Amino acid sequence: MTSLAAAPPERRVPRWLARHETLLAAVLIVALAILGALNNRFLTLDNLLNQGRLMTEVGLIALPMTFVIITGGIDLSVGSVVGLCAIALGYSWKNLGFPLPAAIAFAIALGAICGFINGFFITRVKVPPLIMTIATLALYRGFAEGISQAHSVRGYPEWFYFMGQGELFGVPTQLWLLVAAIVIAGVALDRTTFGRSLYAIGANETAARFSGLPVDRIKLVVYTLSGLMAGVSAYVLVSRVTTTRSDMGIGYELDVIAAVVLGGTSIFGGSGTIWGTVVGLVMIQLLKDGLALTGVKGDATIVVIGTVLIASTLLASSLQKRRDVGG
Amino acid sequence: MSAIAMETRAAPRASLLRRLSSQEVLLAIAIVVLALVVGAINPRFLATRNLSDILLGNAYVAVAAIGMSMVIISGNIDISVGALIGVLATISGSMAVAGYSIALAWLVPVLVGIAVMALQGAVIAYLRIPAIVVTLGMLSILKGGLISVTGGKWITDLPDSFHLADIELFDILPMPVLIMVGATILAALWMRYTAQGRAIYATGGNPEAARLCGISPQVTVVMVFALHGLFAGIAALLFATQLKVIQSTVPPNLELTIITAAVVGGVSILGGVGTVIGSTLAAILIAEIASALVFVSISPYWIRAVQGGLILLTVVADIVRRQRRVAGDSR
Amino acid sequence: MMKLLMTTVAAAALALTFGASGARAGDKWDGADDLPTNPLACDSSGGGTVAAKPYDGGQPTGAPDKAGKEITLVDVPKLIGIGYFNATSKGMQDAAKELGNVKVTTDGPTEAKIDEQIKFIDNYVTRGVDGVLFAANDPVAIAPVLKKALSKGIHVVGYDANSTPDARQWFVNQAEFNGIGKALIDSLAKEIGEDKGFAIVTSTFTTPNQARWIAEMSAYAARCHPKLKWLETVEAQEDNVLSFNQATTLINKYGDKLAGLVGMTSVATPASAEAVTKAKLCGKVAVVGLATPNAMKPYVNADCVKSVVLWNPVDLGYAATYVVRAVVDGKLKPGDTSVEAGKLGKLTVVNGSEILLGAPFIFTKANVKDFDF
Amino acid sequence: MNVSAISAPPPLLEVRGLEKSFPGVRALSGVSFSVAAGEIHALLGENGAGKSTLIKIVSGVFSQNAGEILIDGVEQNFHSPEDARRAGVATIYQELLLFPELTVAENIFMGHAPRRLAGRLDWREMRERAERLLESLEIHDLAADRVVGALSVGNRQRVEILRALSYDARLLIMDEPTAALTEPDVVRLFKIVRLLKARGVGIIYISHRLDEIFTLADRVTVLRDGAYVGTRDVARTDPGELVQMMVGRTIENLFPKVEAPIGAPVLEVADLVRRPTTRGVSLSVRSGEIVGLAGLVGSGRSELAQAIFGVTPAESGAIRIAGEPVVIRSPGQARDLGIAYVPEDRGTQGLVRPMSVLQNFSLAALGSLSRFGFIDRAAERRLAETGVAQLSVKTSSLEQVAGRLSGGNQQKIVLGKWLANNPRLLILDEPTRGIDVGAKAEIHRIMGDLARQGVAILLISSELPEVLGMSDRVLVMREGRFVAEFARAEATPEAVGAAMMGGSGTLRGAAA
Repeated sequence: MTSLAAAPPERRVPRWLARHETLLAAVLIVALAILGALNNRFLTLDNLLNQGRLMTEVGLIALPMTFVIITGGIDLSVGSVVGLCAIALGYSWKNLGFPLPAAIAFAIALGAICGFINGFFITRVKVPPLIMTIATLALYRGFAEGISQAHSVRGYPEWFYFMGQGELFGVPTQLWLLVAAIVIAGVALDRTTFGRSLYAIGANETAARFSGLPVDRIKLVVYTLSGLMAGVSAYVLVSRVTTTRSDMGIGYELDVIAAVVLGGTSIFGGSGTIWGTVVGLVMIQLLKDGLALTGVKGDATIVVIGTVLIASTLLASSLQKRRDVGG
Repeated sequence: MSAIAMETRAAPRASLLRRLSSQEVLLAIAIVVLALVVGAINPRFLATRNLSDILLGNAYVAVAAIGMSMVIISGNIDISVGALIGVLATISGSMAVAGYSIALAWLVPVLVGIAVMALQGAVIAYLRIPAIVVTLGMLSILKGGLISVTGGKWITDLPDSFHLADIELFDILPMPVLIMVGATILAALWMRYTAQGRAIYATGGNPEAARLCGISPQVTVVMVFALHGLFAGIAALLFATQLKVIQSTVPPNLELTIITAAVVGGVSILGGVGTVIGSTLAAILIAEIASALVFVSISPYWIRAVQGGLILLTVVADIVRRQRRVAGDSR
Repeated sequence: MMKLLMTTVAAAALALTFGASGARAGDKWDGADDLPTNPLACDSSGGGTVAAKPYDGGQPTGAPDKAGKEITLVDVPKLIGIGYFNATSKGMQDAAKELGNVKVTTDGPTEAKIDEQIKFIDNYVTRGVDGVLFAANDPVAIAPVLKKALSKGIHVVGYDANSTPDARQWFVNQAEFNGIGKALIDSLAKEIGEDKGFAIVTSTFTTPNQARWIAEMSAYAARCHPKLKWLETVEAQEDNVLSFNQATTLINKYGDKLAGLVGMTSVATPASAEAVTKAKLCGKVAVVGLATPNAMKPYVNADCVKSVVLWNPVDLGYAATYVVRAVVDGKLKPGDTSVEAGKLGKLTVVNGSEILLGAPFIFTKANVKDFDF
Repeated sequence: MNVSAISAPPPLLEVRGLEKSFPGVRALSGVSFSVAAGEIHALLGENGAGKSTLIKIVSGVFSQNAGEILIDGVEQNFHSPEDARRAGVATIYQELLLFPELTVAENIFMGHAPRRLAGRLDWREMRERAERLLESLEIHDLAADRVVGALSVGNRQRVEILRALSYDARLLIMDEPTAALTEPDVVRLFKIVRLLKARGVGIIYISHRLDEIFTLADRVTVLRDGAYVGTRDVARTDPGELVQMMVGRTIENLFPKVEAPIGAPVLEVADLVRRPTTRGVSLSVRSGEIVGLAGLVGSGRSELAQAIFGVTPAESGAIRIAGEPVVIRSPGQARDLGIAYVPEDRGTQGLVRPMSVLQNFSLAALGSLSRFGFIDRAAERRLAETGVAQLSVKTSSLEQVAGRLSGGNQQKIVLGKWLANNPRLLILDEPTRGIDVGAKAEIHRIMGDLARQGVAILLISSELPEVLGMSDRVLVMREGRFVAEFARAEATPEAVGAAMMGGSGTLRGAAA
């Protein structure tokens, strides 16, 4: 006797998860092969690295979002946090006269604060994550637009662009950052008490609490992380596009969640892996790119992404129903 | 907040009045107070024309918020509604231009709206895919689909008879406003006085109990989404017939405004409470704020921040209220 | 619990106070940029001429010689799905048809978002095209990706909204900013008289073109119509309904103090006209502005709007395509002073690397029906 | 109507040889009894005796595997609660199923409201009928249009009863209706029940409180371990006999008590308060000692345990661990103090069902298993392996999903999870509820071993024989307070039972 989406059905089991990811990876490879065959410029190192550059901002946020969703929560405010942090970076530098490094630090810190505020209301006041972050989705974007009055900030010194446009050992700088973040997040989720606690909380919060896990503190950390990474992402983004605008990051939340869910993380919480998220992330990015290169227009690409999202979730839940002995 | 707290204690006569006692009254007060304050700064704000314009320009938000309230009351969420309204508006406009009878151009989008939403409802209810995922996917499908089909071509030369908004009563009450008021009252009565209406509350509040009462949560959810589609369709008409041009793109952030209206209207995010009257009042308040910002020469860029603050405020208030009530029960 | 309420209240309050502080200030018209202005003379005789500048555009490295050969171009406008850019891409198709050896596809973001636009261009650079046509959402932000295109031997030509000059080869300028400024202010003054008040509805304060035009308008007004009273500029993105609501609010706010509305975008102008119509103020509140004829026909025919200022965006796209062709064929080289552009004849090169489409065009009831875009 | 109708009319409800089993568990076997119109028939039995299953079948929530249900001698087969309702069977469950946001009238008629055309509710009609119902039960202090959310538990229950009657129920099933009621509410309830009886409504009345049964019921049927034990006329029986029937087998031989050296106090609690469930409780548990905590469901035993464990920190009162005064604000803190709590509800509080056996074992010991936050996987595996061996958990592998194991093995894992921390104090809350006899015995054996190792154990159980069999001392709790304490020697079922049921006389007097 479950009560609709409200009460999650049996959750996925790790064994199955592994299979979901391999399945996804397989699909990905096939897709790549086809797209590669259709356009010879698609599977070039140059292009792939470049795609890596382009997907970094979303990727950095997708990692903590995986944590958030594994705990059974959600964070829709990330896109707005990116916007707010971008503005914070530009304004603290241009208008408040911060030295640029300080401005960067400030922006990232502000991101963490934004996330903390989400976490605080979610854990202490028990505001459902969905609504809380919808509220801050509007609130943070509003601050970004209001403070900046939609004025852009430009004319950063050359060194600032290294992160967004430079290369390190022939690989886009930010890609190193992303890879490092992926490794850290992956290890944290798979090997540490923290990671284990996330699964426990998502799968059965009461049991986690009864087992002496600091549930609320962990959640607070997770949402703060989400904001923090959004701040980092904002820095990378500003550095890549050389200018700060209040409309930065609009719609990121959807890309991020799409990547995470596509990566096999159960939106009900309790299951998911960083590796899955990465596959999902790459899949979406390369799907977009590959389709574009093979002459599919941007708008049509959006449709494909949406369909893939629903389809994969359907597939996931049907597989899951088959694997789980009922109720 | 004391007003809110009181509502839980006092349990006067069961009538729409009692339902109105909390959020709705607060909102009504807020609307009046804001009007007076801004009016004091700039008397023109209180001109009937301005007030009715505020309603006119945003009636479609209020209408869409009615459906959204039902969705949230039933314990779900929908973020695809903004895109859907864009699509339906385009359908309606293209049909009108293509020379179909106006009645048809008004009817078809509504039907399509119902179909699309009912479909989503079915996926959510029977396949157990969370609403957020389904509607998120649908959002991008509709958004991308719309542009790839229309190429974003503007729809112009709409027949004059197509424009609901031009019809005015007593030369001051435009049709959209009447529709908004009508829809709100009907919806409120329906939710209050019909079995299906109550079933929505039941499903949102206590699905298990609803089942034991012979109410199928699944069916209810599908019904709710179908209705949501109906209102989205009507909203799309108001949206489409407002200007002589239809942009045939997805109106930016519309879903956010609609959800805000619903939540601020006192629809409990925990499901199971709320009235559509509240959401309509909230929609009006939000529109009023937007207009007020111009009247007091504040950049409209702050409207989003104000929206967010409003949601947060209401949600926290709602939770406080519930905690009070729980406390009340255990005596 | 109460404390939390307070914090939330505070948040909202904060927003408003910020807003108050973010409120308008200064004597310059809102939405005008700070660049130097160059108003034309009040009479129609040219006036404010620009000192000839040396070529300041960039050059593609190792572009294959495709003179006379088939080339494929991609056009990435600010956003797709608004009348204006539909018109420009129509012009490109026309030109492509005429030339026969050019293929153009238009693709771009659905909202005017610079980082989206960059991704689009980036993809096409990788995909490999012979030329990129663009209308920049942000002149600075777009520069790196354009330079990348140049470095890959791709020809880059801008239209409608420029980038930093060295990031593209040529820019097709639909009309000199001061020309637009003059045209708008003149027709406004003609309709509402010399000493009335008016307000401006623009997209955002930072959209480069609009900012330039507003600056030139204020400069020209100061010189030639000093008594015109500018009341306020409001932002309305490229959003129909928001524009309509903003215009309506302005009408209600100023009442008869407001004699004219100037729409700075092809979205704002029709919406403003609609607002005036709804308010039953046709003839009392004049609407002038930039817009596409189709969107304006109902209002022009209803005599609610007398004149609509616009270069012909179809021609703009048309010219841009011809320019790329000319560049590829080597018919347009740095230092040249003019270029052949099919039915548009000779277009002149102005300040360094810009090609001028010509004087802005004014649609009236008489000729509006002859246009369909 | 079957022709073989005898002179006497068939009973209102007759149940013949009902069988029901769930995966792994045999819930009911061969249960037969009958209820006549106007009879109050009590169902008695320990937790897990099968009462709830039985009524869920009679009210159409479950369907039986075998056996038949007859109403007025006509065989029925219910597929849904509605079916049963149409046959005149209405049930009031322990957890009240009401819609807090709706009014009394709306709740009463939810699902079968009087309608006009087009599904429009006949509002006035509904209100009037609700008022008539209230009238008929002589309830004058409850308005039909109050919001249920704002009502007291007692009043909510009356709304449930009204709802049942609104179906013109002829057979009313009440599952522990008084569990959560205050005495005045109980008195009101009894009045209503008698009114219904007088109207010829048949009532199945489930309760743990013998005194209520003797106050109210005409006949009583006792179940044990899902089997029918017997039916008695209340007039011709006494508490002793009923307790015997409930408890069945003699206690000693099933619960071999291991004697362990009893040492210094590990836990000392001085008038602990956590309203409304814990109202000033003092106790002490010494190392090696097993203290049994007896009491009815809702008497506040689990709440006391959770207050000690820091889930719902106490409002006032003192706790000492091994003599040290401590303030426990969170389970984590309790764990670090060497307290372990095996909760009452395995499914939602104990086990993380989707996680593997391995991960469940290590959940409470992660801190000690990790260096700089990194889990030492080898150590984790060792821990789980020893646990599985020690508790002889039957699982295919350590990667097996815990949720798939049998109840007994699940319970062992929850227990093992805590033993991994070598606790000083072990609080067991219904450790053997709903698990098979074998596992039960093993858990009891483990308790013995732990006691011998000097662990202090606080045992909460609704199963009297278990409490009596395992404990050195028995504390009896009622309404958030300790009402009696027995040394092992004096703790007889009757004495403890009486103390649990308590309030003897007062109710009867009030209700008579």
